[in-house]
Amino acid sequence: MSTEAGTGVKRREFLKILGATGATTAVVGCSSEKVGKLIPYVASPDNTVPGVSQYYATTCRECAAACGVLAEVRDGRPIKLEGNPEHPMNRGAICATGLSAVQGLYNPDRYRSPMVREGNALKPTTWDKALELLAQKIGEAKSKGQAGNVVFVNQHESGTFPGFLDQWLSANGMPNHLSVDSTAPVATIAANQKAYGAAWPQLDFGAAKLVVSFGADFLDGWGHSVPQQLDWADARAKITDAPRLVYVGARRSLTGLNADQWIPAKPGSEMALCAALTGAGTAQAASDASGVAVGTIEALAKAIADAGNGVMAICGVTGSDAVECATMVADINKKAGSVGTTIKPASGHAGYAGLASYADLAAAVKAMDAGSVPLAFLRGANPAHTMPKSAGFAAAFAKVGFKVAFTAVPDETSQLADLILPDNHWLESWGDAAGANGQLGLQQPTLEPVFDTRATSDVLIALAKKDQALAAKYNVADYRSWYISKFPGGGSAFTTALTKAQVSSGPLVPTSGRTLAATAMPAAAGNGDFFVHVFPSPTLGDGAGANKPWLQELPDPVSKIAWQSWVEVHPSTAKKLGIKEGTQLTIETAAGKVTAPAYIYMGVRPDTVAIALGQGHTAYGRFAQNIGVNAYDLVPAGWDAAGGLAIGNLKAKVTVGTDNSPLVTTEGSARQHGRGIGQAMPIGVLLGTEQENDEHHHEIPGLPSQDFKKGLQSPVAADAQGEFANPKSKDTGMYDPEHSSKMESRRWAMTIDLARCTGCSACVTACYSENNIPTVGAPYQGRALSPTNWDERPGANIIKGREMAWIRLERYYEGNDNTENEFSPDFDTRFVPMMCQHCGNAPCEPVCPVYATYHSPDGLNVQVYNRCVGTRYCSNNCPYKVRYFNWFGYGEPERRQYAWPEPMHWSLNPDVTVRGKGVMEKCTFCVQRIREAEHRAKAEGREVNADEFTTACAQACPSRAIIFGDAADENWTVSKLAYDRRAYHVFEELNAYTAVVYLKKVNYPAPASPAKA
Amino acid sequence: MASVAHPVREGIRGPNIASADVQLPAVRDYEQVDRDIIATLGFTKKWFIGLALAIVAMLCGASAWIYQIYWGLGQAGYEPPVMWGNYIITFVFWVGIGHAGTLISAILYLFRAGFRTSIYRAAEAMTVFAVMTAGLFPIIHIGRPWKFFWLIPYPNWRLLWPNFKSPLVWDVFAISTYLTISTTFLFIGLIPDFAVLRDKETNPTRKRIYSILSLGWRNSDREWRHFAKAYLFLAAFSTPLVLSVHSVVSFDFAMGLTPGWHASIFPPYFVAGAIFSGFAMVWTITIPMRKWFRLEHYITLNHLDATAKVVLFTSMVVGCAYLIEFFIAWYSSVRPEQEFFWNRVFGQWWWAAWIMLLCNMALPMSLWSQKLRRNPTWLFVLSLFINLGMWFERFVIVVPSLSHEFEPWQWGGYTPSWIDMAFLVGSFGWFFMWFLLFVKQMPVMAIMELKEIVTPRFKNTHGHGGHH
Amino acid sequence: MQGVLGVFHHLDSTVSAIEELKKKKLGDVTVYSPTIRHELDDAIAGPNSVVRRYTLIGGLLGVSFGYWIAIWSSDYWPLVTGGKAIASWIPYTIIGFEVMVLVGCLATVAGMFINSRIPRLTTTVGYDDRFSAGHFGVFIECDANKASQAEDLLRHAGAEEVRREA
Amino acid sequence: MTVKKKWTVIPGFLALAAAATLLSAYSGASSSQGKIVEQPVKFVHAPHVQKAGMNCLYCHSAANKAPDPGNASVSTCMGCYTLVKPQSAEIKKVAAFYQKGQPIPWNRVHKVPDYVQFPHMRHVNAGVTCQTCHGQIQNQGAQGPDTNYVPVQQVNSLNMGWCINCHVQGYKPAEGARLAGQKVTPELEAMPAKKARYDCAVCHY
Repeated sequence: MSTEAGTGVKRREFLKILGATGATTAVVGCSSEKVGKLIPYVASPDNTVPGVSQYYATTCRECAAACGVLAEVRDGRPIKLEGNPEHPMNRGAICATGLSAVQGLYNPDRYRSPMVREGNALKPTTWDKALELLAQKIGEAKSKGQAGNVVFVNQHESGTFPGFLDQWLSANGMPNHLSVDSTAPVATIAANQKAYGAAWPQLDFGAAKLVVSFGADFLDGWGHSVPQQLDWADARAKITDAPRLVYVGARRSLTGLNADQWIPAKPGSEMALCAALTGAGTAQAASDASGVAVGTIEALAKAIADAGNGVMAICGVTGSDAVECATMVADINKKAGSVGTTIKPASGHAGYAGLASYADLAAAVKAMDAGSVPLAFLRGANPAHTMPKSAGFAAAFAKVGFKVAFTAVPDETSQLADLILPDNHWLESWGDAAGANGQLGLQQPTLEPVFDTRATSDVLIALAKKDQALAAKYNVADYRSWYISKFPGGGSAFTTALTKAQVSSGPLVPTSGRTLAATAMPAAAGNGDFFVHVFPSPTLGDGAGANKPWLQELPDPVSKIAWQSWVEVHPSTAKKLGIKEGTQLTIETAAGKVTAPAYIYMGVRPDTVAIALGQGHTAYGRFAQNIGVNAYDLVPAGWDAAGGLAIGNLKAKVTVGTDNSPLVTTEGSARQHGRGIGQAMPIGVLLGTEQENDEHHHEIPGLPSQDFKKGLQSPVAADAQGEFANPKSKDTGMYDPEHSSKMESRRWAMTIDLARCTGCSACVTACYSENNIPTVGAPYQGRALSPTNWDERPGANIIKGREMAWIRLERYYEGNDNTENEFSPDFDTRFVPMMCQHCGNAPCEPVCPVYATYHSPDGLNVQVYNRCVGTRYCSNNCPYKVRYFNWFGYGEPERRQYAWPEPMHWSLNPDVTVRGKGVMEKCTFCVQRIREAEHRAKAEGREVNADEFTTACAQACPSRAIIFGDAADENWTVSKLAYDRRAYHVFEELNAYTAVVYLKKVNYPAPASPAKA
Repeated sequence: MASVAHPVREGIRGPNIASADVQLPAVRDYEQVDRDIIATLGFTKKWFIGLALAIVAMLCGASAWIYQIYWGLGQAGYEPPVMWGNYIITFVFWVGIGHAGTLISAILYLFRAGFRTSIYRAAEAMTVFAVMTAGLFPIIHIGRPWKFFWLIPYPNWRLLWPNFKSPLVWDVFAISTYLTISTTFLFIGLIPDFAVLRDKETNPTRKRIYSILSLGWRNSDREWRHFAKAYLFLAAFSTPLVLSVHSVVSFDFAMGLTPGWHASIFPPYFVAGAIFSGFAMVWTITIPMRKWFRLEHYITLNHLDATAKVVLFTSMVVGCAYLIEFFIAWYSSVRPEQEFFWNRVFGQWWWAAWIMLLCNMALPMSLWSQKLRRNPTWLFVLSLFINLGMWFERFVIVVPSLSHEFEPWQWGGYTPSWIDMAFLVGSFGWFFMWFLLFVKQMPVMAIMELKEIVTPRFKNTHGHGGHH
Repeated sequence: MQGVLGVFHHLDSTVSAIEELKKKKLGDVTVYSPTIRHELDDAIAGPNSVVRRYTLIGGLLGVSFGYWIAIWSSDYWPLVTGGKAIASWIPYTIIGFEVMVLVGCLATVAGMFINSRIPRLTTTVGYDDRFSAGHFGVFIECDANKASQAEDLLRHAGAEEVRREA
Repeated sequence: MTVKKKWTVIPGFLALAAAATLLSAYSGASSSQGKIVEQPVKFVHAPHVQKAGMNCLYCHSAANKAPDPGNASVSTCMGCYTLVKPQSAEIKKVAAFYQKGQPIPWNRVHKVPDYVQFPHMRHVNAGVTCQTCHGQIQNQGAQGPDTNYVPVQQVNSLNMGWCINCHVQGYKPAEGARLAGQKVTPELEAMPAKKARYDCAVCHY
């Protein structure tokens, strides 16, 4: 049976597993009281229904933003995360990193039990033994009076736990813990504190007229991506008085690509620019420093002046002068009087409270190196990977008397520890996190721990109980009961609060404050004729995401490279160096060197090379192992006045390697060749002040028209053309409008607003999660190069173009055709989410010999996996190339390419068939959600309501670019949007009558073009 | 005072199976035909070695198939968007080969082209085996070969039927019909020859086998009468069939809207190509055969000359089609189409395109020279080039088109894997295994038809001048 | 079945023998020849073969079945593909044609087999191995009293060998 | 002549073979109709339904609101069996599971392939009686677990043609009632057949 299509994994296999492990028995009837404790969001556990999802509200802990999420729990285990629509901050949206949390939860490489070092190896042990050992070590430290030298490094988190932890530590006579986050913009936070009195004021893009970003990537990692992106997209959607964005920086990041103008200032020259803008310096001086034309600088100054208090200047600069720079940027706002309008300290975000800087960590490392640290705790943080080599962490750590890691997954640091007390994943534990406007996000377990792990908070309590001195102080069962005892209003209030996972309150125990200040220690700038720009990866961050296949498989939003490290080089530079894409480049700074293939990118200064952090793990599980390089190796240990690691403004030598390794990219051609896939419209045209530049007239072969729209009225486009299928045929079956099923009355359709889409790619991961799409890039998933030798390059299948993403984000460039010869910052980027267009006249359908794909009466282009024989003709005939073939048994556990190594297959969606090898698959418009909505409506004896449900991509989209619904029913939003003036179809001339309508991107003139000045 | 038939009256009475415009001066009488042909049958060491090699090659393909079924098609070199590759290319290649046989035995028969007589049996056998080979590839190429029978309309408990609008279902019908009919045609022609072998054979077992195969044929006038009629109608049916089959194969491409495929010129273009490659393969087979089997006086230089003219003609048709495709691309002013054709000759796959143009357009022009047309060695070498060129023609049609479609983001490449190569080798092994088995069991020339163009004995030869 | 068999080595003598026998009407004549010669056809002047009727009927059956299966099965479970007619006759013509050829040919072969009474295991009386090689044969089906007359005639016509078959 | 006959039988054989193939293909020979599986506990439906007069939904509580009908939890069983004949052998087994706090590992009898989505509630709510698909389950084990006991078995083929037939021809309430052993009232008889969608994407996605 398992050779049948779609039965790679038995959809109900988890029944067996759970039966065996008894993790939760709810699925087979008996409701275990653990599950009973959960407070459901929609239904209460006493009417738990098998095979029906329940949603538990909790709080995402993947980054400091702490968005509200709903865990979709099916039969006792979470299968997907969704944004909590009732959460004021992320309003139902969620990012790729958040979605991937389930892969952290079900990660096959997690520690499955406590581990203790015996000789060179870590051996499994029991909790009792482990706790006994630790208690003894703590005792020793205390008795030796060295408790004061104990170090506790925690992955930065906000909320009650830090306070709880510090209490515990001080109770043991140990110093406060270090709350580290290697990607947090420490300098900016420090400067914000000084300038606005808030670590992270709310950025009100809605009120902004002009946003000037100095390397502040507010759409890809700087601060709180999701809420910022929501505000940004909503503001831009106003179209007419949308805020304009100027991006200043040496590399055009995702945020930069969304900007209306890119000012490519030399790395480290931002200070000079700010000086010019605030009047503290001359434009000429700034120009000399930054290589930006005087005219542009003056124009920018003017634009800022014109914008009045609509200015929003934000700074993400790193480097030894980062704090000063950020302060100057704040002055721009102060000068413009925009503090309070665009920058709102009052409704700031408390997520960074208690953050420790790199300098603090460095000090701790110093102490370790001195051998004065008897006992060190690490939780989550991975300094062995995220600290520059020159910091010498590993060596110093080795000198610690006894090293304890509470880390849940094996990583470079925990590998060095003596004792591993694996923490629960946040989806398995109680907790909270500080959010915006004094809100506290609550966090509850959504399933029994998958493995034999325990929440660190509970472990600390257990340890305290072993110590007579503390036993009384911690006279509680566990952290949860301790928490409730502190909770305002107690248990009942807690229970009600959990239904929304929101309560307006600060952390229950105050976080011990920490001032981000240090004496700046400039790093060795190094020499060489290139600047090197090191930046956190939008998908993998500093590397924490690297062990999640979804994030590895998700192409970088800018370079579209996955499962790999790459070096970005400007085309003109590439020409000078005489290199092609994929040529191995070695970058050498004062701190060290790395070698990675070149990616030729016109969005980076010719005198700069850029490389992302996140890869280069040596011990982080099968999905991260030996992939790419760790860019931290390039960074010398130096910090700014806030103690933040100075990774900007480095000089490097670049040497061209001889060998050439193919890029693991999903990009075919970065140019549209005038085929009008991602179309744009100048704002002037919309305002009527400007003639239609009839871009699409020359872009689309054939005359553009709005003819396609009648194709949206009815499921089968042939109708639209007024010739219903076969007039002579007596039985048109369910295509007959008279048919009892009334299926024919609907036309499921989608609109995608390119003016909103930022290219963040959250939709892609959402689709993976919802539709059981296999990741194919892991090193073990390659093909055989000979009967004995397998291709084990990371992303081998993607090099072969075999990625499976049902929805992909195409990134096309417009303009700058002569970029190999001259550097110009002015080019336009079009982000186009491309998925099955569900054509009314689908070219893929008639060529299928077995009706495995056909047109359903409600307007879906259906793919029946179990009927498919795999001729792949449909894909050949699909102009949009959105059909994906199962080249291997990605869904078959007995094949080496299996994509969900146990227990990862617990995250499979039971409503969607897992495809076996040899069958075609593609976007289904989340038909399982359509059917589920129909079931619900039927049960309640009604029709499906307008906008009652939506697809996974639309649901996740943090810029609300995707809208799904029934285009044949004017009550649905989609049917209105489809008639927007910007609406168009991709390849309309092919007459496919697609169900996906794109709304043209809106292009704004460069706010600071010298002409205007 | 015995009256004999007058040649002038032949016309009225319909044709002989073969008209006699290409004579076999070196063949004296009926008995000699029997002797010469039967002489080719005995086993030889060379033959055994050849067969062994063929079987080894076939096995390497077979094992590759088992491997691929276990792991999945990913083991082949496919590189989306190039979803079709070596298997479809090789499929079309062999179907093409399979066309010469029926063309020679059926169409040339209706056209009374006498030169067919000596070569048609070998060509027809080649057809059958080529189609047997081609028929495997659609099954090899699909993702779930074990579900192949779903393409065949048969009542089933799912109440499901194939989609008769799909060119692939047309393929199923065309190929299976073609295989059945060409096999039948071959066998019908063989019946009288089996009778000859039966009567000549001394080894009792072989005699028994031949007498079964000859179905008790006894050369009676009534048998000949129905035989002639049946043969005529089979030919009449096979003629449109040959043309239809490769047209249907071409629909696999022409029905798609892929730039480079979506062209109405495909059916004639493919048919011409098929005949072209078929005749080349006929040379590849018959030229060594006439030498090793000492049949030079049956397949004479006149025969080769005649076939060479067919090749020259079809080569020009094919070449013309190539050029027209470029013209249409320019004329259509459809950008994807234009970019694709530019890419075809100057882009990624320029080398494949030029191999194709060289082998299929340029080299055959040498056949304008009669010297070369009558030079077996050159024809043999040329035939190898044409086979290569025709394989690349299909490569050029399948791969570059798919790799350079409407959606620039999904442009890609293609490199066949070792598995693909194993299948290519295996297909030749499979084909030659059957052909070698054939040549030693069955007459490689139609004895009965050769006898038609050999003059029978006459007692009084007045009125029969010029026969000797 | 008894009669007289004449074995000839020359075509013209065979022809004259046949014409003689037809005049004499001694009984049914069967002519054996290694291949088809019009001289013999003329002499025998047999009836036109009925195989063509089999062909016609087979072809008609085939084409109608081809169209029928395609159209019926499409309407049996209507599924729209590419907005095309559920039962669209134009592409179904291909099915019709192929099935016509298939059934037509097989019917033709059947017709030939039935009419020429094959397959059969024995070559029955009156056959001689030489007829598949270089010789012609004439067999007259007649009883003993006419036999001698037939023998003379065959010998006179130039038969190399004449023998009675019983 | 006899010899000739010998040859003519060959086409006959071929015809037979072809017919056999088609027949087997059509009859759904591949279905698991009639499958019987031994269960960890010799459960008997008849007493529960007929003697105790329990409704199917008492144990299969989700049948009318979820795709998956669900199964009685051991605690549900023990709800009664702490009082009702706790000494019987089979009940002891159930009790044992209850002590260990383990679910009873029932073996699946009715199973549609994983690529088939079968929402029970849609069928139950449409008035389709359980017996329509599961056969006369109410009579299973009528004489108790010990005397000629037959475990639950798959009565219908559950193959696609079988499903489709009902979706297209429609479900006849009277027929369903008859199978369920309910009284077939004239109203029922009068009811028209209830047709359903037969679009592929209703069950396959």
